[in-house]
Parts: sequence; C-alpha cells; structure tokens
Amino acid sequence: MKNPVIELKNLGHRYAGTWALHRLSLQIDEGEVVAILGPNGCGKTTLLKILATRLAPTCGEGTLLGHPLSETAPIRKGVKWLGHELGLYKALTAEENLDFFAKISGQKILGRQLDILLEKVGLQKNRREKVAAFSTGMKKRLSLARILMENPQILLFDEPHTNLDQEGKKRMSTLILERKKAGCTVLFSSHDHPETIPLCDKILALNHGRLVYFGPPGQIPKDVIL
Amino acid sequence: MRYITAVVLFIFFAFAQWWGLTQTPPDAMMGEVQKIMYAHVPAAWNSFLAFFVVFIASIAFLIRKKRRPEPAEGMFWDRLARSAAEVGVVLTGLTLCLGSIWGRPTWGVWWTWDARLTTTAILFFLYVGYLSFRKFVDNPERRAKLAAPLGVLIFLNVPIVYFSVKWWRTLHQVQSSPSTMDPAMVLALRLNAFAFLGVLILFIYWRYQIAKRKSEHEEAL
Amino acid sequence: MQKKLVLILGIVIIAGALGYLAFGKLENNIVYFVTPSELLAKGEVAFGKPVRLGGMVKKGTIEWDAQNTLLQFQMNDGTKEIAIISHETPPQMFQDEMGVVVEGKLSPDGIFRADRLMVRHSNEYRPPKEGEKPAVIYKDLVDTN
Amino acid sequence: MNFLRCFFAVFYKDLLSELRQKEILNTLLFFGVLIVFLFSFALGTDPGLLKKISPGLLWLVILFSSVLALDRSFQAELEEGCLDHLVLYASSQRALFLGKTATNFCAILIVQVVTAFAMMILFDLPAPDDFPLLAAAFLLGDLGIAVLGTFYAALTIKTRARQAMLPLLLFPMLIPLLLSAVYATQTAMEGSLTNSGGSWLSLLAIYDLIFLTACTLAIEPLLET
Repeated sequence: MKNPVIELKNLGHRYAGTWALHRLSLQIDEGEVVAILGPNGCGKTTLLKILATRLAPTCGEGTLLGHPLSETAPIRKGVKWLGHELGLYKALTAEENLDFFAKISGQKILGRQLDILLEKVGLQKNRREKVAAFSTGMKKRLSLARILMENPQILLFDEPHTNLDQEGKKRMSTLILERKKAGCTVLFSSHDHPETIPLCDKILALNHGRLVYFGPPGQIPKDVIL
Repeated sequence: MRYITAVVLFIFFAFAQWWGLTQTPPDAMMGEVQKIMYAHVPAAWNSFLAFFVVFIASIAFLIRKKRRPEPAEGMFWDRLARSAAEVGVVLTGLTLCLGSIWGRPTWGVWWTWDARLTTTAILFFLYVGYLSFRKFVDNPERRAKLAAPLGVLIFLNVPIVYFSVKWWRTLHQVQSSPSTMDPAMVLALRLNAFAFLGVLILFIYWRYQIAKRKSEHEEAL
Repeated sequence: MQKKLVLILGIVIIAGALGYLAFGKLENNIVYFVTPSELLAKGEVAFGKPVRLGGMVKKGTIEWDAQNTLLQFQMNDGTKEIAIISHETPPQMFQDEMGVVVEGKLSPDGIFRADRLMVRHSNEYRPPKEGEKPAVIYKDLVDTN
Repeated sequence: MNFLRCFFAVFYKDLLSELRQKEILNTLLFFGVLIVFLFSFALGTDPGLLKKISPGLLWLVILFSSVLALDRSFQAELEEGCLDHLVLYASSQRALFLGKTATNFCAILIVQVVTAFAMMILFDLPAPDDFPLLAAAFLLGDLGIAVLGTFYAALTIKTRARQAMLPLLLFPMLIPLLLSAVYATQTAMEGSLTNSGGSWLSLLAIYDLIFLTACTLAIEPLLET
C-alpha cells in the first residue's frame, strides 16, 4: 500500500543569491522514516522549514497530504515541525505552555489528556514548574508533548538527537519508531549516523542544496559525503 | 526610439516652462514670484500621482500573491512600486524647496506650519522611510512581501495627515480652481502639469529598467 | 469565500471612515483663530493667554518704524478692532485691507502683542489692473530701510 | 469562535509572562518618570512654560517609551524561536496580531497614566478640567499607538537595524494621532479659548478604526515571511 504523502517537484529556494535548495524532486510514502543527512549548510533546515510551511519555496511545486504547499491551513493541521529552537515560553509552566498552544490552534484539551501527554514524555512531576528552570532535555520532551497533542500525520524533526544524553537519545529513537507504528511519516535531519541509520527506511542525502542520494540506507554509494 | 521619446519630452518640458515664465501675466498681488507656481504645483500634483501608483502597485502585489505564487509577476509590481516611490520622493523634495522659496516673499517665512506644506513634508518622511526600509531587507522576495503592506498603509495615512494638519493650522489658501484664476495662468499651469507628467512617466520607466537589470544581475550571480 | 467577505467588509469600513473624515464636516467645530469681537467678548479671561487672532488690516493704520522694526496697526473684523504691535518685518503682501492672522497675547491695556504675523492669501490669481504695480508696497516698505 | 479563543490565549499569555517577569513594565515606568524628571531640568523651572507644553511632552514621552515596549514584545517572541511556532500553531494570524496589540495597549495605557500622574506632581499641574475627555483621549490615543506600533514591530522584526527602523517608520505615521491626542489632552487639561476637544476625539477614533482594520487585513504576509 504505497501512498505518497510528500511529493516535491523541482523545488528550489534561493537565499541571498545562492541556492539553498536546488531542483529537488522526490516522493515519500506514508509511514516511512527518512533521515536527512549531509554536511552543515547543505539545505537540511531549509527543506524542513519549507515542508513545515514556515518558508515559501522560490520555485517548484510541493504537495503534502494532498494539499499544495500554498494551502498552509490544512497542512499545518497534519504536519508538525520541531526546529533547532523549541519555541517554548520560559515564563510559563509546562502545563501553561501546552494549554496555550492548544488554545491558539483551536483545540480543546482536557486535564486528563494533558496528564497522559506529560506522562508519555516523563514530565508529570514538573508540570507546574516554569520552563525557565528546565534542562535542555526536558524542554525537548515538552515540545514533543506539544507535537503529539494533535496526532499528526507527518513529523519533521530538525536534529532531534543533538543536545541529549544517551538516555534521551534512546527515548527519542523509541518515540520515532512508535510514531512510525502509528502510521506517521517521520523526516528528521541528523549528524549522528550510528544512532539514526537503524531507525530509518530511507536516507536523503543533500550537498550544497542538491539531492545526492535518496534510497535505502544499505545502498549508499561510497562517494557520497554525509 | 526610446531616446527620441526622451528628447521630445524634455523639449516639451522646456517649452512649457518657458511659456509659464514669459508668456503669462504676473500676479496682481505677488508679482513675478507667483511664477514659481508653474513648477511647484505640477510637481506636487505629480508626486501625489506617483504615490498613488505605489499604492496601486502594492495592492496589486498583495492580491496577486493569493491567487498564484508566481515570482515574476509579483516582482513587476514590486519594482513598479519602488520606482514610483523614488520618483515621488524626488518630486516631493522639489515641491518642498520651491514652496519654501515661494513662501519667503509672500508669507514672510521660509517655512510655515501650513497645512499643505506640512502634509507634503510628512509625506516626504513617510516615503523616505518606505525606501530606506526596502534597503534594510536583503532578500528580494521577502522585501517585496514586506514592502507591499507598508505601501498600502502609508497611502491610507495621507488623507488623515492632511485633515489633521489642516485643522491644526490653516494658512494656505483654499485650493484654486480655474474660476479664481486668470485663463492665461490656467493654460500655463495645465501645460506644465502635462510636462511634469511626461517626466514622471519617463523617470519611473527608467528607474524600473534599472531595478530590473539589477535583479537580473543578482540572479546571474 | 469567508475570507473575501472579511476583505470586502474591511475595505468598506476603511472607505466609510475616510469618507466621513472628508465629508463629515468635523472641522466645523475647529476654530483656527478668533476674531477681535470674539476675543474682546471674553473680557478679562482673555488677558495673557496665547491665542491666534484674525481679521483685516484697517485702512490707513499701518505704522512701520524700520529702525526699530516696530509695526503697529489696527485689526478690524467689521465691528470691533484691536491695536496690534509686532516686532517682525511684515511680509510682502502685508498691506491695507489684507487678511492677517497674528499669534500672541492680549495685554490688559487692550493692546495685542504679536510674536508672529501671517498673511492670509486668497485663492485668486489675476494679472494687475491698469495702473496697478505688482509688489510695489513691498518695495516701499523695504526702501525706507 | 477559534478566532476569539486564539485572541484571548495570546493576550492572556503575554499578560501572564509580563506579570511574572515585569521586564517591560518596570523599564517603561522608570523610563517615563525619568524623562518627565529630565524635562524639568532641561526646560528650566518656569512653571508657566512647563504647564503650557505638558500635554505635548506627555505624548512625546509615551511615543518614545512605547517604541521600547513594542520592540521588546516581539523580541521576546524571537527568543527561542517562539514566533515560528506561534505562526504555525495559530488558527488565525489576525487573532495573533490583535492579541499582541491588546497587551501592548494595556502596557502603554499603564505607562501613560503613571507618567501623567508624575507630570501632574512634578510640574504642579492643576486637576484636569474635563476628565471624561482626558480619559477618552488616553484610550483612543494609546489604542492607535498600540495598533500601528504592533504592526510596525512585526514588520521590522527581521530586518537589519531593527531598533532604528521602528521609530523611523512609525513616528511619521503617528503624526495625525499625536496632533489630535495633544490637542484633546490640552483641551481637557485647561479648557481652551477657542476649541472643543470633540472633533479631535472623532479624528482619533477614525484614525484608530482605519488602521485597526487595515493592519488586521494586511498582517498575514508580514508574519508569514
């Protein structure tokens, strides 16, 4: 049952005279886990931001969940993105942060759902603490809880494994696999190859904004720099 | 062909100015000084026209954006808005200088906080701000997207500025109409208004071409 | 569809507000200057308060002392008049029967001391009539220097 | 419905973090009172002069301090990339803008009232003649500053030299508001020989209405880039 949820055709993004992404065409099917690899500045973050509809492509077309990239509203319902910066308000508590994002996206979130969410990411004890007092790992887990609120169909992670300890990395990998089982498509960028290779179905390698490899992890040609 | 148009326009402009300076009677009250009018008033009218073009181009950019995200067409409106703003700022500056020179002998002051003078000065600041804002955004597409709402908002402010300043101080005469002016003066004024209009269109066209070449050059990099 | 409706509603509101501003006659309540009779009617309250005063220069009352740049004239609005003293060089168009606006204060001695003098120019432009010499008054004023 | 919920959520969130951190309010109140204090040094001790120009001074202080507040309110969103998530999660960018405007309005209003009090004490001003007129002038004036200020803060947020751009673009736009607010305040404070404040208030109201509508309509392309 191949069902493409992400389709890109000649997608490009130019920034300050250089192409951050150039003529990118690919298809990603439902339930696939894809790792985006490549050296710094190769366009990983740009690609994820475009897919998250936070950045408009300069040229080309893209379809997510059957909607063209210009229709942001339905895409934002089903596609959740987590960037380098987590976007949490440090003056608010964990609970208040989740409550706020639920409210502005127009959902009703009950106290019990909140409990379940916080327990899932192991923060039930810290729910009334201000985010300012959280460690990086705790912040990351809280933003994961925010992502899971809406049961998304596509998850976009920008370097989810960085800044986490071994325990945290393992937890993150488990989460990704768990989402996959739930039928969710996951795209994540990464630098830690040993951590990520066993997780993913496909690898998307970029260099200077161009696609250099897209396929199963076992068959990467030797000359591709990751 | 392009050069011929330019030369014809400039000859017409010089002729209109000559006509205004020598072929019209002096004003009974102000004497020869009143002839500044033949440059001052057309410059003011045409600068308003230029700012109106900025407004329309900005709206066109915003409306187009929603229909189809095609960069090429959007950039046309953006460049048009920018060129019109540039020419408008120059003409407004000219209006202000000439008005000041006219004001000294007639009102007794170089600058007075009169409604139209002040409105024109505020307009000048608003559009200089618009242009300098454009300079501070590097990405051309982002610049176009951000500048368009600004172009609309500034123009909406113009009537409010005008009314507020008018209530604040009113010294400038009520607007002249053909019935309050000598026919010879009306003719010269109209002639010069068209001469300035020609210059306006020509300048906007030139600035547009420069902006287009510049971004083509950027793209080639 | 709903988006279009909101847009149209917004444009209607903006256009309506601008139209009201232009044609609503709001400025009827704004007074730019008071006339001599209005000022005198206030009585003692008006003394020493900065105000703008507007009226006509009464014919034949201009006294110009070029040495001390002292200008005196009577301002008239048809019923009442006030004596004005100013220390500014009057503009070219300043002459008998001309509309002027002055800024200053009324002293208890009934003299209005002006810090600023402005001529209200009408919106008429016409060539000089026969025998009229444009700008001659200005020259007269300057030549006495 | 979602629109209102989003509006109130943003408004409540901003108020809550402001009340917990008190960054903006403390700085602003101090700044406002300090400037009032400085004015009395810079302008000498002539009580008549201070009285005469106090309405203008009051609004200038508000203008300058509101720029600080407006810049700060968006800078807080830029930290930790909150703005990205705000835009992605919000069901309506317009509600987002209006929510932020509402918080800024509250902050400016508080500063305005405190500065006005400081001025009355330091400059020895008499109690206002026409209190409802004064209140209306404050409310309408601050609303206008908040609306255009929030819009321009969103506009300049990602440009270079942001802190210089904001006043450069904002102040000329606010001239009609400044004029009407100062005249209405003046009339309310001391009465006037010639004018009633009513026309100035209606001009303020029209100004607010036009820009509230126009900014709300035009905000989307700003936040989406």
